[in-house]
Amino acid sequence: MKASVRNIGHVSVVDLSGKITIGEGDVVLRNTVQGLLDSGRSNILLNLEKVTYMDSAGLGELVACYKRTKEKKGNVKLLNPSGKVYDLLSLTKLEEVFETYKDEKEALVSY
Amino acid sequence: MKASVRNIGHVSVVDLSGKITIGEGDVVLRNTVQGLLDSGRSNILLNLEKVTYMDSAGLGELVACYKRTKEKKGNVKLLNPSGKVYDLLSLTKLEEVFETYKDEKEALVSY
Amino acid sequence: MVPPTSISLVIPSEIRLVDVVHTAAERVAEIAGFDEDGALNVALAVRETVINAITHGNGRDPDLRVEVEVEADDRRLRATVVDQGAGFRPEDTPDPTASENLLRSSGRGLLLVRAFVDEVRFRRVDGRGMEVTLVKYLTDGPKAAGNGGRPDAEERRTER
Amino acid sequence: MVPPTSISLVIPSEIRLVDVVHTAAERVAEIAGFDEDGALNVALAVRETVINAITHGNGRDPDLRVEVEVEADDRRLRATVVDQGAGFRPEDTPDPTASENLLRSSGRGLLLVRAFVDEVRFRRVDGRGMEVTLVKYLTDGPKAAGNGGRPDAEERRTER
Ligand SMILES: Nc1ncnc2c1ncn2[C@@H]1O[C@H](COP(=O)(O)OP(=O)(O)O)[C@@H](O)[C@H]1O
Ligand SMILES: Nc1ncnc2c1ncn2[C@@H]1O[C@H](COP(=O)(O)OP(=O)(O)O)[C@@H](O)[C@H]1O
Repeated sequence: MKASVRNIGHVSVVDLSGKITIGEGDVVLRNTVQGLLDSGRSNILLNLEKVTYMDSAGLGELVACYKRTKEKKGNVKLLNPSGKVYDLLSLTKLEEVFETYKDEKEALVSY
Repeated sequence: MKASVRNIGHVSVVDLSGKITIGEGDVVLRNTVQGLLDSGRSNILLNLEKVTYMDSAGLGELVACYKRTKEKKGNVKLLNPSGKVYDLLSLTKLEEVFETYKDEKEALVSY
Repeated sequence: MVPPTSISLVIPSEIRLVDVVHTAAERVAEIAGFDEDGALNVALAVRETVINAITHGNGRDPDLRVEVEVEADDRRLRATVVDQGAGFRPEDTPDPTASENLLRSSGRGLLLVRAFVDEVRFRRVDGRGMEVTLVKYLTDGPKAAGNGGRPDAEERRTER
Repeated sequence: MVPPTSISLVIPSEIRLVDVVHTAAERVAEIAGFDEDGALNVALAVRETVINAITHGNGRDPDLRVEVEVEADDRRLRATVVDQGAGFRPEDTPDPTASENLLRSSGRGLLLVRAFVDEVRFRRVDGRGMEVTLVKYLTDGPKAAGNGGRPDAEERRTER
């Protein structure tokens, strides 16, 4: 998986692409979010549009990032989960945990 | 593998992409060339630029197409084999069999 | 009609080999006639089961093996994953969708497995470990076959 | 340093399963530290050997199996392919690059295998079939290791 960060005002948009799976994508996600928190950026929007699928480790890392960010009084929100990723979030009821947006601008003003 | 045909004057350029391997790409190649021969088109230029690799069945089919086309007084020539495909042609000395071009225009006027 | 096919894979208990099994299962599912999304679902279920076999079953001990068999005919695909661990009682695992568990960073594997295939069977094999069998039908699942989706329906229809 | 790893695969003699083995071999090669092109070369050599085992060894009889093992450590990758056929004498196969053979539509598999790995060994296993072993070193091949590239050098260095 690839991750790249765009800082827009006080929000950091993380564009993810590929799969978020055990031992690979989950590590990239963890390190990227930790890097943002370490530099004091805790309003995080994960752009999932180009994420093809996740496994349970990827979903678990998403939750772990959420918790770590909340501890810093920030928030992790989700942008545009693809069909398969949306199914996974809904199946695991994680859609109840994460604020999810279809439109980036709308997501940005929500912080 | 995908194959699509462009007829330019009396030459048919076949743009191939993907891999030419046993049971898949080799069948597509055979059928495409046979289709051209059946419709009386026997000046054939195989564009290999987007072919990632071939196996021995793919190389064998290339030779079979060459022979079938020669029987119809035509010729199969090659355009732009990629690094790996070029290595395979050179290794098997098939580069001695096929006229090979880097430039499409140059190839077209050679018929 | 697709003739029956099968592959069997044995790997040491290493997470970095999970993708090999995922890809192999996906490919057999495609050969069996599942569409792209259906094949991915099968592969994800096999993937989660193999991750569990590696981590929980074999404790990531590379000297312990995970055996995977994927077989398919024109009716259904069946995958069997066997580890060398002590086994477990699936009915004792917590529901990851219960509100008190929603923020846990693990515990979702079996849920995904159950969601992505039609039948899941667990069996302790004496002197061997846990055997998990997944079945996915090519059509609309066991209900379409008129057996009410009972998890043991497959058992009776196939010889082992 | 990459710790040693291995996978073993058993397939019926079906050409449509060749890609599964190709992909698995490619992945193990990547894990072992080969770059993209190196891993593809390994996969192509394994691919050709498996195609031969399926077609020539087992005559495409789906009741006959091909066993593949791919193992790698930080020094080299080794793949073993075993069929259930009568075997053959590789020295009796014609040179596909001889001018009288150039227009043949087959006969190039062994040439590719030899080109893409450092060592190839053939062995008839009684009561089993042909066993073909491929070795590819992570560095510059056996010559770099100072053994003059003798095909039996690997045999002496590794325990089986
Ligand atoms: N093969 C196995 N051997 C032993 N225990 C297992 C096995 N598979 C699953 N389990 C148990 O079931 C629990 C739930 O598994 P799962 O839903 O996949 O979540 P996770 O693996 O994230 O804990 C595991 O925590 C483990 O206790
Ligand atoms: N596993 C095998 N069992 C029996 N014969 C084999 C095997 N592998 C190769 N051969 C023999 O070696 C010949 C050359 O093989 P190869 O170079 O791969 O070309 P091709 O497979 O296109 O004929 C084959 O035609 C066959 O006679």
